[in-house]
Amino acid sequence: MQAVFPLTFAALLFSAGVYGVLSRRNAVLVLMSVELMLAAVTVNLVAFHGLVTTDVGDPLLSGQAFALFVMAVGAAEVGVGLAIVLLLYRNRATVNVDDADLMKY
Amino acid sequence: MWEASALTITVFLPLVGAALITLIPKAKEEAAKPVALGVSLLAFLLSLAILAGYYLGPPGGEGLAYQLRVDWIPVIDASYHVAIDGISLPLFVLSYLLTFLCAVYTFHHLEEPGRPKAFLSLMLLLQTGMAGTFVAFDLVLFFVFWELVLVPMYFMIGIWGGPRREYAAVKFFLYTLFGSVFMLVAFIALYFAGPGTFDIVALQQAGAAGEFGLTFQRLAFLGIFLGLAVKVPMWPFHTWLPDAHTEAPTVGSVLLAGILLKMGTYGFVRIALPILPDAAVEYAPIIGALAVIAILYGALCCLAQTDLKRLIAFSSVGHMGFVMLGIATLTPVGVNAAIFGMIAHGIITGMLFFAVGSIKERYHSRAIADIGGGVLQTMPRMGAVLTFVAIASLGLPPLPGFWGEVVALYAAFNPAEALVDAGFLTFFRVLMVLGAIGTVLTAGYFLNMLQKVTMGTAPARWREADLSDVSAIEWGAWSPLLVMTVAIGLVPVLVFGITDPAVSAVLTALGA
Amino acid sequence: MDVDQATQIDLFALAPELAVLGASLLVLLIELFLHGPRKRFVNPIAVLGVLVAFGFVVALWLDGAQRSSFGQMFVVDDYALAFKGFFLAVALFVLLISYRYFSEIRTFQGEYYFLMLAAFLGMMLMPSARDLVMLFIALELVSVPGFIMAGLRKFDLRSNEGAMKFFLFGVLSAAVLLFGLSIVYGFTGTTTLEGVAASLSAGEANPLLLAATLFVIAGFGFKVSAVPFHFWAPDTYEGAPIPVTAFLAVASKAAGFAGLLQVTFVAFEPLADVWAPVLGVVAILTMTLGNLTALTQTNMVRLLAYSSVAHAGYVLVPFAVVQPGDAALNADAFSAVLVYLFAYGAMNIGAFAVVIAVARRHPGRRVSDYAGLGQRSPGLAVALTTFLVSLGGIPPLVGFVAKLAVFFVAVEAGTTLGIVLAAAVAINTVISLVYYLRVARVVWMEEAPEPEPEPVQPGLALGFTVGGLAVVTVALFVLAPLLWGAADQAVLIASG
Amino acid sequence: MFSEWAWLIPALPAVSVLIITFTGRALPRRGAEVGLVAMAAALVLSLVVAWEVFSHNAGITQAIGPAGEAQAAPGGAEAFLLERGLTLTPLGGDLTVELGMRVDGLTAMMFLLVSAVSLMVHVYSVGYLRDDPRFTYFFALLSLFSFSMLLLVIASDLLVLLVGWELVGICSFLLIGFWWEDKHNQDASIKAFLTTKLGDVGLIIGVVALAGMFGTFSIQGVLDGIAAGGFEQGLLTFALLAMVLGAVGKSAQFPLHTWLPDAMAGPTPVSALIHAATMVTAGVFLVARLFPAYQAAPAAQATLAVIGAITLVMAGLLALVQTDLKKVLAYSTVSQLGYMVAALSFSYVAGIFHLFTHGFFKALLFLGAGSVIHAAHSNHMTDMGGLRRVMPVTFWTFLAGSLALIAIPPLAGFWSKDEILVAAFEAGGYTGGLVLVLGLLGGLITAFYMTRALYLVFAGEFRGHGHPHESEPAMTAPLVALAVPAVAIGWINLPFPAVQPLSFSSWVMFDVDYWVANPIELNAAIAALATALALAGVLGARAIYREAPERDPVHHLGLLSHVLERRYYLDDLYTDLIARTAVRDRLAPAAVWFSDRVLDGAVYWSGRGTAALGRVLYDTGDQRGIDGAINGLGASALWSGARMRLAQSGNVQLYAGALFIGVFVLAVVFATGA
Repeated sequence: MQAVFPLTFAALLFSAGVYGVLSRRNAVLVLMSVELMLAAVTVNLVAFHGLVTTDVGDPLLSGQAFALFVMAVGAAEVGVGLAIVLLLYRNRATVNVDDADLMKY
Repeated sequence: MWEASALTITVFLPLVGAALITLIPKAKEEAAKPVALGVSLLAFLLSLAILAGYYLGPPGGEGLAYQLRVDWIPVIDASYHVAIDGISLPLFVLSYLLTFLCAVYTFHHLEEPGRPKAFLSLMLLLQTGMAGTFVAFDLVLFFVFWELVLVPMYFMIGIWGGPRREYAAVKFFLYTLFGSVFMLVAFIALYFAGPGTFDIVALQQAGAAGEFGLTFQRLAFLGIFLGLAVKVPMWPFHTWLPDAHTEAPTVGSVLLAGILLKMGTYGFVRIALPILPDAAVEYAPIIGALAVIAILYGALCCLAQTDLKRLIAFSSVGHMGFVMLGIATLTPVGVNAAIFGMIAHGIITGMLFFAVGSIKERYHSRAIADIGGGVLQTMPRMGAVLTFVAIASLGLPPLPGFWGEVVALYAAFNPAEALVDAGFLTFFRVLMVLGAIGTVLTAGYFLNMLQKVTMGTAPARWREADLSDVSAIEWGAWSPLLVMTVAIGLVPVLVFGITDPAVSAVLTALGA
Repeated sequence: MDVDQATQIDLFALAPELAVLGASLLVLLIELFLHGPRKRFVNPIAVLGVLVAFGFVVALWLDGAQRSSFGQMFVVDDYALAFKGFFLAVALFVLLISYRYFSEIRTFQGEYYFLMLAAFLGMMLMPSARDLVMLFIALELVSVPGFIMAGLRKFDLRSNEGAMKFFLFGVLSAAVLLFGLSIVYGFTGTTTLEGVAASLSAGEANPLLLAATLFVIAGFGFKVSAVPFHFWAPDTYEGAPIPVTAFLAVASKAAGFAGLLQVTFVAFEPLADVWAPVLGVVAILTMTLGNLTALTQTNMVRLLAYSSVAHAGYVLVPFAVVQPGDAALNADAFSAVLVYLFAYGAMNIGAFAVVIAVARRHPGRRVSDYAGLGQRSPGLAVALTTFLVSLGGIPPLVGFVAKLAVFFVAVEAGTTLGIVLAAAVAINTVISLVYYLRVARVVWMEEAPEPEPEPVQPGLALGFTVGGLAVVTVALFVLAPLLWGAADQAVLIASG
Repeated sequence: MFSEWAWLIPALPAVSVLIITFTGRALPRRGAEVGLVAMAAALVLSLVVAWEVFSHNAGITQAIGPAGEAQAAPGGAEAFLLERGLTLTPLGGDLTVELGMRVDGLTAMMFLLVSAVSLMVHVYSVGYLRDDPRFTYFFALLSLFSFSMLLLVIASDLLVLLVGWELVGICSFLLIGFWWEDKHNQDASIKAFLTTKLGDVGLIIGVVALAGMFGTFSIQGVLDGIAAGGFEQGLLTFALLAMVLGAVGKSAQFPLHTWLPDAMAGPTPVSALIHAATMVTAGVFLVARLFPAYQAAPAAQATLAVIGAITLVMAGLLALVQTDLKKVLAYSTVSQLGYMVAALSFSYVAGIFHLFTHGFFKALLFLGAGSVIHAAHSNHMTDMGGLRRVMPVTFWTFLAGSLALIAIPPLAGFWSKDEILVAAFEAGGYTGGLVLVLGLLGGLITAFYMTRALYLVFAGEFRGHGHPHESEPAMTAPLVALAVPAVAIGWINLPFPAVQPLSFSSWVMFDVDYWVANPIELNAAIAALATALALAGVLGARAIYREAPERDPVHHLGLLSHVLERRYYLDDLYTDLIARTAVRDRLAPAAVWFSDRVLDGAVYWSGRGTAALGRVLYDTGDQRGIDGAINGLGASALWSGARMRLAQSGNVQLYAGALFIGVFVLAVVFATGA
């Protein structure tokens, strides 16, 4: 299998996530962008697993397992993240991340 | 048993005393004074016992005595290695004497805000640091004691000091620290370049055997030089000193001038010269030049002072210049003179700060203009003491200052062979002439000070103020110093006799 | 290794983790049945769990054998045990300083202790993890409870904000880390640390692979708050409940370093000549920025936050002198990191403990609140001074031993970078003392405002912590050989 | 050997110091008796020692026979020299300091002079300071001075000599400033100390250089080293010239003579003892002590001659215009010291013989002046006059002293001064000629100003206030006692070959060969010329002052008077220009400025430069004062810290941006790093 395509795709996906994180004010959109980045990682892992298995063999299916872990952890993180965003919204009535600048310097 | 543990007991006894003092309840705070007095007296007596033991023969006699070497951090071969020899012994005993006298003096006066408990425990902590520096024979241990004095002195100046105390305290701390961190780096470099130990004796042997390359020596010497030169302080690293001295409480000034400055010069003799002999030869002309600059420059600055304590602080710069000049010659004569100069300066300048502190306490001002002269009228005994000590400080023979200065000049006339071979003979002889000129400037500012402070007619407000002359406690604290000033001056062998064999031993690496 | 091996479980090896896990679940459960003020009794249960776990660690240490579980993914060796012992000790003190604080806030005590124990569970996994997947899991197990704990003061906007920043930074770094890990996996075909190292030393250095290692290091850089991944730290530290701040500044950071140690010294060791200089630059930036910024802080917690950033810089110094294949030097660098971390843990938790004690009287946590503390509460003041001076690296305190270790290894490297780093640490030490001494000055030399505040009463748990840590700070100086020897024992270096 | 006990001579006054200091106030005569007894005992011992030394030396010379009929010394007999000592301290290597005594003819002579004059001054002071509240303190200082001077004389080690040298200096300082309430006295004492201390720099350099050259501080060691040769000639000349500077300071030679007239602010007995008879001769003594060394350095010898010659004329002229009696005597002392210094350029005996005679008659003159001042309650001759009638004892003794000073034969001054002139004449050359001519001229001037003083004080009508009367016996007795040597002491060294083997020149000889080679002879022409000039001076002054002494025409000589009254402007130069303007107002503040601004500033700027790397300079401003190195470093650190914290904007997305930029930059570094 050609590695270039999935890897390029993953890289683009990751970059899109980075862009979203940096440019979106809305916390929920930021969270979604983070998810994009995690998704890129998952794509990478799965694609690499294919490569690695053909080259050296991977009896433990590390890549696949890793991808599963990433998904699980990602879900947990988003859960926590949404909770924090909700808290912020309750206290400040805004979900814009750049409004939160009480503490600086 | 005593031989092995004597130094440890003596060094850490004040620390125990400090801990004891902190246990005194706040309501009975005054009880701290007798406790501190007792502890410092006991420690002083122990140091005298060590002195006596050193004189009377084994252990050691010549060379290192009272050795104790216990592994401390085996991973880096840092050990608890303490010992004493003729170089450190006079300074060691002097530190105990001065601390004891300071403890006596606190019965007479303690600056605002009082709190003898805190003050005295800091003072005893300081004592441990000072004494430890002089007996440490391991670089890490040396550094530990070296830094140990910073914190108590910082608080002494910062809490009990004059109006600009906080500034002075921070300046003192950071300036000294700045130099010493580089020194630490150099110490570690010695470890890796040499035999893989921090033991000073082993490193000295390595230095004598020429194990260190010249380029390495230059760098390492530079690091050590920075640390020591700030402490001495050598020109141009001296700017912390006037502030610290001026603001420090009397006891702080006494210990600062009496002992702390000596730690730097002692470091040169103990560490820098024997371990890095080749670099020492290269740096010696620079050190000598800086020393002479300090002599002339310190004296000139003194002439411009209007503040009594500041004046004496600057005089220390000049006096330490003579000490450094002696060291820079790299000869036994020069180093002997340097150690003598340290002792002389410790006693005399310590005493000067006592006297000036007491004058300040009575006049509530350090400004010469506020005192307005006539101390001999208002307080005849105080005036006499100040006159005597000032005259001693300006190097009048046969008082101790003279021996340190003139012998250092002699050494500068005949510097070490290595320096002569390097073509620095004439250079050092010029330094000798310039240093000698410094003596007249020194006389100038001290006489100027005496004229403005002790002589003349006192202003009416002071004549009517009914100032109390030297108190019994003050006599108690001062008379040992006054007696020693005369005794060591008349019988210089008291110091030279102890230092000479040890100095010759240490300087073997320099081919002396 | 096959699947059978990978599923073998050595329960004894896992015993400390299981104890902590059990305690965390127990806490959650029991809290349900407690009401009102009595909820505070979950704290002793947590403490008990920690003590039990500590007992298991001691037992494993006495046992002495190297054990593993889940194949070679989970290993119990001297290194792991040293860190576990350290983490448990930290956990103990964090729990002690939490007791009063949370029993007075009276919210979410069960959740807090559960989360705290869960985080410590993650930390204990960290040094045992010898697999990238395992490392990632452990890291997330430390981080995620941290996000929540940082926001536990739910009605405090600062707490919310701190949690949010922490969280966002955390997930971003996690994503970067994961991206790096995925590429490393792709190039080496394995996720075990040793396997990665073997593969790296065999193969050519590929730019993409190098970038990936950087991603991994950056992910840990967030955890240890190295510049430029430190931005979350001051804000989060300031907003979080102070015990959580202490946790983040010490335990979480140490866990990050534990992971970084494994990744750099074991997995990426063959590439050290590339990443070490980079870490050197990062170290200098980190310590300098941390110290300079701390200079002007007026908020005590923020001051300590920047101080902890600076200390991360010092800890990074030994990383920067690593050289591929130089086992002796690398071992010394490794043990220097350990020495520094252990020392740093003692003194920094102590400092935070004092801050907690004082914050009860002065919730504003301003430095000026400490004026006259030396008069009002001399014991606390002495302890605080001890911690600060120790943080400054002045003997005779453990901070000096830590600095000595760092200097030692920097000089040992003997390279230009090593000398530059040593000089940087030297200068930074001086800078750092400016603000440490500023606090000491306020404590001892400034008069308390009128009317004079009441003396601070730290209470038993806090008092014990402060006093105990002050003693430890001094004792570990005298007993430096123990500290340094233990660190030397625990060195984990790639074979070969 | 009584000389073995010579160390007792300085020891006695040393003990006296201790007794007076600690018990003086409690004693019936407030300590004076202790000093008196000690000095009397010292004088007796000095006589005994002198007898032994002198008879030894005379024994040798008698065996040789009359000078001029040169013969070898029989059996290699050597001039008397006794060296005893104990090591005071090792200094490292082979270098030691010996606390030792060196007894020879010179030592014995100085012992005699010092203890005799000191005893007289002690006696005199009992009367002079009877009512002073610091009577005891005064006697303690007198004893201390006597001790120091005797230590200086007896020292066998250059460092110990230096000790004595500096100690007499500090005694002089304390005694000039004895009445320290008065600003004028303070200034005088400080000026005296600092000026001599400036000379001492030379001495220290000289001592160190000599000792350094020969590796020992021992005087004998140095002399032996010179005799052995093999040293650097230039270095020796340098060392001895440096020592000349010391002598110039202590013996008030041009250009460092300015302190001595001011030193008259001290009590008059002090002026007599310290500033006329003993301490100021220390410089001359030093040169005499090292005479063999100076013989080996002709350049240094020539310098002595020039300095001495200049001084003797210059100071004599200054004495002309003084109205203060003590200052007349002070300048006269400077002038006479000039003779001695110049003499030592040519002849050992001439120099120290003049030192010896001068010590007696100048002490007499000062004590006489003290008596006059005591009576007239003023130092100024304008307030005196006509005292001859009311103070006969003072007058006659003062007259004797004056005539001795003027060098009227056969009084003491004539013989000693004549020997100097003869020595200069015989030496010839530029220096000899200079000294001879100026020495003769000096004789004329001396005669003139002393005659003027005599007329102003003792002739005519009393111009002061009150009723002067003769002083008490305690004061007049020393006058009478000193008048005897003033008249007769010159006879111990008559310039006739027949008596030379028995005379002063043989007593004090340091080397038999030198004595043989340098006979003392009479030169009738010079003697006659000198006497004629002296008489001319006397008669000239008499013509002017006999009628109307109060007009005092020396003050009406226009520019000359002005220059003399301003003391050649040297004081203005030293005090105003050098000490005040240059050192105090320029150099010292410059040093402080350098310390505060430049040095601290250097650290400050380097600190700031490092921390604010890349910052625009104007932004930095200089509102913060430049003070202190750490201050500066701290300020710059704070400054950059304050700006760095701005990066912590509080906006999490900016943080994230920084994170990614960081990752990106590092990634590029990494990727290219491979």
